[in-house]
Amino acid sequence: MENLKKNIKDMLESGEIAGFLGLIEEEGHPIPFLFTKDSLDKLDALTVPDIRYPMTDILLKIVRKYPEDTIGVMVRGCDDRALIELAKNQKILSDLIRPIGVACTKEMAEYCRCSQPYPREIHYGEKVEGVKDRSDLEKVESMDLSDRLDYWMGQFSKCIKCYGCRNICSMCFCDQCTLEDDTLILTGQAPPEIPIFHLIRAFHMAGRCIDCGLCEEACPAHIPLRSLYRKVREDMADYLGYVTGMDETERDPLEFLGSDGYEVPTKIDET
Amino acid sequence: MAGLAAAFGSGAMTNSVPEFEDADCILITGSNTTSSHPLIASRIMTAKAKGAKIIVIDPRRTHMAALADIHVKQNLGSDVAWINGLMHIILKEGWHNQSFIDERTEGFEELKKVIENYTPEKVEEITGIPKETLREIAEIYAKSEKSSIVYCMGITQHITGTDNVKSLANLAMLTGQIGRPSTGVNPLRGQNNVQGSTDMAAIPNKYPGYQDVTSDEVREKFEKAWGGPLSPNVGLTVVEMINAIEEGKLKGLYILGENPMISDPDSTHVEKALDDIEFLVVQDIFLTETARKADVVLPGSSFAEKDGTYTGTDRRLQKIRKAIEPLGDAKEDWEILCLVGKAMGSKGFDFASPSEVFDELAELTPIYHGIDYDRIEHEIIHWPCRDKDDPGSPYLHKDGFARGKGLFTAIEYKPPAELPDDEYPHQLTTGRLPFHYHTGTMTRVSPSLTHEVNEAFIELHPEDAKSLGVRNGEKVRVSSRRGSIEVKVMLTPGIKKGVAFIPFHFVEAAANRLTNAAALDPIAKIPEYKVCAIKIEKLDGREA
Amino acid sequence: MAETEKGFEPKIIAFCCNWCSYAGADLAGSMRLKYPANVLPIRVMCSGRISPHFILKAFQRGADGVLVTGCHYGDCHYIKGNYITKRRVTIMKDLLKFVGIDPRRLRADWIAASEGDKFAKVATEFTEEIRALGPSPLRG
Amino acid sequence: MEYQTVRTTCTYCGTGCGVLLEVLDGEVIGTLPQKDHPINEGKLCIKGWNAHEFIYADGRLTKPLIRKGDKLEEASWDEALQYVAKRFLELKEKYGPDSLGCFSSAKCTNEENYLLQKIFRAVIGTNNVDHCARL
Repeated sequence: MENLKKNIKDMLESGEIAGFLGLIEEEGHPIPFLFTKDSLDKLDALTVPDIRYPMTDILLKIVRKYPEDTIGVMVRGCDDRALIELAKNQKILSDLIRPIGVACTKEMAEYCRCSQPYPREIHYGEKVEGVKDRSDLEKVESMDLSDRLDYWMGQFSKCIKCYGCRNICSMCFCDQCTLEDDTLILTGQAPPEIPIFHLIRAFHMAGRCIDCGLCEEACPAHIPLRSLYRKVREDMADYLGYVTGMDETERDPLEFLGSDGYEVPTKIDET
Repeated sequence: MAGLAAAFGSGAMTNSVPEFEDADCILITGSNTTSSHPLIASRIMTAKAKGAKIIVIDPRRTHMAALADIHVKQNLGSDVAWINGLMHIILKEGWHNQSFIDERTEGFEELKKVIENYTPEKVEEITGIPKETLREIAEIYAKSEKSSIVYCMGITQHITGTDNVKSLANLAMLTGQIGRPSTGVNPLRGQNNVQGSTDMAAIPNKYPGYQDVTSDEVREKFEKAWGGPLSPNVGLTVVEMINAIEEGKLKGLYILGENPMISDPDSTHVEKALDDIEFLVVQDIFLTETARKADVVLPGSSFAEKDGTYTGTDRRLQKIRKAIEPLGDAKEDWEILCLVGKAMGSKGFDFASPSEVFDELAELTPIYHGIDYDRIEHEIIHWPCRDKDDPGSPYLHKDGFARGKGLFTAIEYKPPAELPDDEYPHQLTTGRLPFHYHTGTMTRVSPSLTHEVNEAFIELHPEDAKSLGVRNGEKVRVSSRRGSIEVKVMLTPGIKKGVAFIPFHFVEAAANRLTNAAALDPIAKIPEYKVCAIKIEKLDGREA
Repeated sequence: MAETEKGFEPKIIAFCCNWCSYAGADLAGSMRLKYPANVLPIRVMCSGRISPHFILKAFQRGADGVLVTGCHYGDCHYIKGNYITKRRVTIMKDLLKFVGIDPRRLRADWIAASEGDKFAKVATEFTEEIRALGPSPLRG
Repeated sequence: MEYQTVRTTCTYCGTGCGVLLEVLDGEVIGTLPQKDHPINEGKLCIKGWNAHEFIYADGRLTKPLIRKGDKLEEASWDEALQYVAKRFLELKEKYGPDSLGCFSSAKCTNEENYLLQKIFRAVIGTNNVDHCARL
């Protein structure tokens, strides 16, 4: 931890970065905070807690106002995947971001069922192996179609339309949100029109979702949203060999055809 | 408030919010929980996922009603009858808790006599609740290990509001579903600091901490603390003050952060009073409909611009913290009030911070006595918290009721003040939407919220609409004996036939131009917002 | 799957691209080839313009089946729209299946401007397939 | 470049959810749910998520106003406060303390409610103190 603090302090003092987005502990509560060279004393309160805030979402708000500054940010595996996607989508310039990587503990990795609980470069913590767990998908897949629909309609009908899943999402960076398009989804209803509300969002997550699980943590109705997004994520890998959060130079195959591939997916399940 | 205080000795929510999660049965009535208290609804959904039975008794198929195990629509204002009916069945079947009744309560014999008459058949006739369903509800509520009652304005905003609440208290005591975790009788407070403002004696008959203004001993304590003589007389309520203006008795009024022009029943009447009053001061953050009537408007600050505390619905003390300075020349509200006090020549307003104000009020308020800013930084404290070592009280009435023994009150059903007739054949009830708050002054300037809904509507049962010859989206005139508004129709199969619903957030079609202000609960002085008679007229058939 | 319900007439939305498949549908008409009236063609400029939202909205508003048609591979007037469409439809079908909506209710096919007969055949086949599946479970 | 989050309590209902107000260069730009709050545990409703939106809404009052004829005109704090005090004390003198009253607020803090009732009880001398929470 002391090394981490020193590292950040040096970067701020040398002017390598204009700010460092991390978390401080205030009266026992971890909260996001941007360290600058004017607030170095706050580094005493720097913390790497076991709760997560949407760091790259916050980063984007700062970058939008300071597009030319270099900013450091504390990232876990999920945040780092988000950085790759944000760069792919031209929301940030990787050259202007200095990720400080934190590896998650085994407990956190298991709690999050995270397949890659570490960032590209680790500055803090010990790398642990990812968790391979698709029991949530298997649970749904074990049902027949009619039970699945009952299950999901039951889940969706709890939705209070808080938009929390979108608001907390690092990948929901659009200026205008389809979920608020009143030609598609009626406004003013809670629950919203189902299943369209949730399926539109789920489809958008194909080629976007970095499987951080913040959506599910933010859902007051406890809807297993992440399973939906994990499903499309898995499909993108199976059908199109595309996994988000891996390589900045790749492109979403649902948006871009690619220069050398006019290939048609062959593995199409027709039932 | 008054009802629970009479039964238990305290009017507050008996249990804390997280406890809902562990209940086995939650009976919700007169609360549109997912709209008005979404994060409490979240706990209730968790309880259901863990196996709890959720019962909703509400004339509308609210979102929570749709998620519930049982939903029945009672006739408006028939609450005492169905609660008595439940107790009748419970007693007949022997599902009551005799040892709890013997050890912890009084007044049982009188109650027994009255509920004897509330047979399931009679109750079905009054309330419209099928007797089989009533029995099912009675069994689940009484026999579950931990049953919790949740209610809101749908119970209190009736002429029988106090009776309704006392009846719910009767039900909880009869079955011993109180005084333990995840049980109790739980009024959900609509506004952020209803509990705190009442605790702080924004009521005409108490000093802070529910100490009677009529008690000589209490008054002497406050006279000493505040350094001057105090009035021994109970003051006037909001509605009584409005009437007193009309009668020429009230000459000056100070309104802090409220918009009675919209929130009070019978707005026409309020408007006239505020026009007539000699001197009106309004302290607010917007130039509300009420502030426009003022002689002096003092610009206050939003929750982001000041420090202070709120007391949550479950008696939980929490801080609000200043994030930015007040806008322009506006000031923090506590500071404005100190300046007003000082300008009147008083010495009792020399506070440097809200923390110092809190220290004074905690000193004088036994239920807050052990609380200070430092403690609530680190602890979750529910009052009563009587000294620094007291951890506070997540749930009340553990070993005894605040008043000693719990008091049963035998109550007969009384119909609402205004029933439908030939001229006004429909019934109106009012309430909130999930997207707006109270009179809309804060939410109707919020783009994310106005995107969802930004105009009033009237929910009608499709069959009622058919007989009126009106279609979805068409504008209609809705009138009561007090006033008239125009709103568009929203067909809603989930509402009880003959009943219409209008959300009260919208000033241009204020539901409270229609409601019945004259009909007050005799004790709590709450107007009967939730029932009045209306007529609905087709206009020219235009879409709104 | 469920038996054909008596009197059930499927409602089918067919999104057709301006250059190939809509022309194919047109040709089917002028060739007097019969295809079921259950199929309501909606013209878009390119199958690539068929946003997944359109498909979901069609189902939300009670369509029993959605047919997405475009140019044959290599013939897209915008070069690659139909390839993207195929990818999207593939993912969409799997998503529908995951939430319990029979993926056969969504079908993509490629129809050239000259293939009036193919349009009629696809429309007829699809209608019969949907008829066999019965009404959409999302129909209110 | 200054960004911080301020832990506070949502102002939209009695549930009392924990929120973080996001402040960028002195301006509140967003609301986040407090992840470790015992009530909402990192979740919010639509009002809570947008609790910051009304803060800078058009029509926020920024100056005291005093009625001059039909119009409310801007005034200094000193003028406004002296006028309020003078008029209330005059009315008290002329008609007695019970000719005055206040509506306190279920939207305001405990401290503010305490102070307003103290003004009316201790300085004016009336128990005509109520709030709109029953409504």
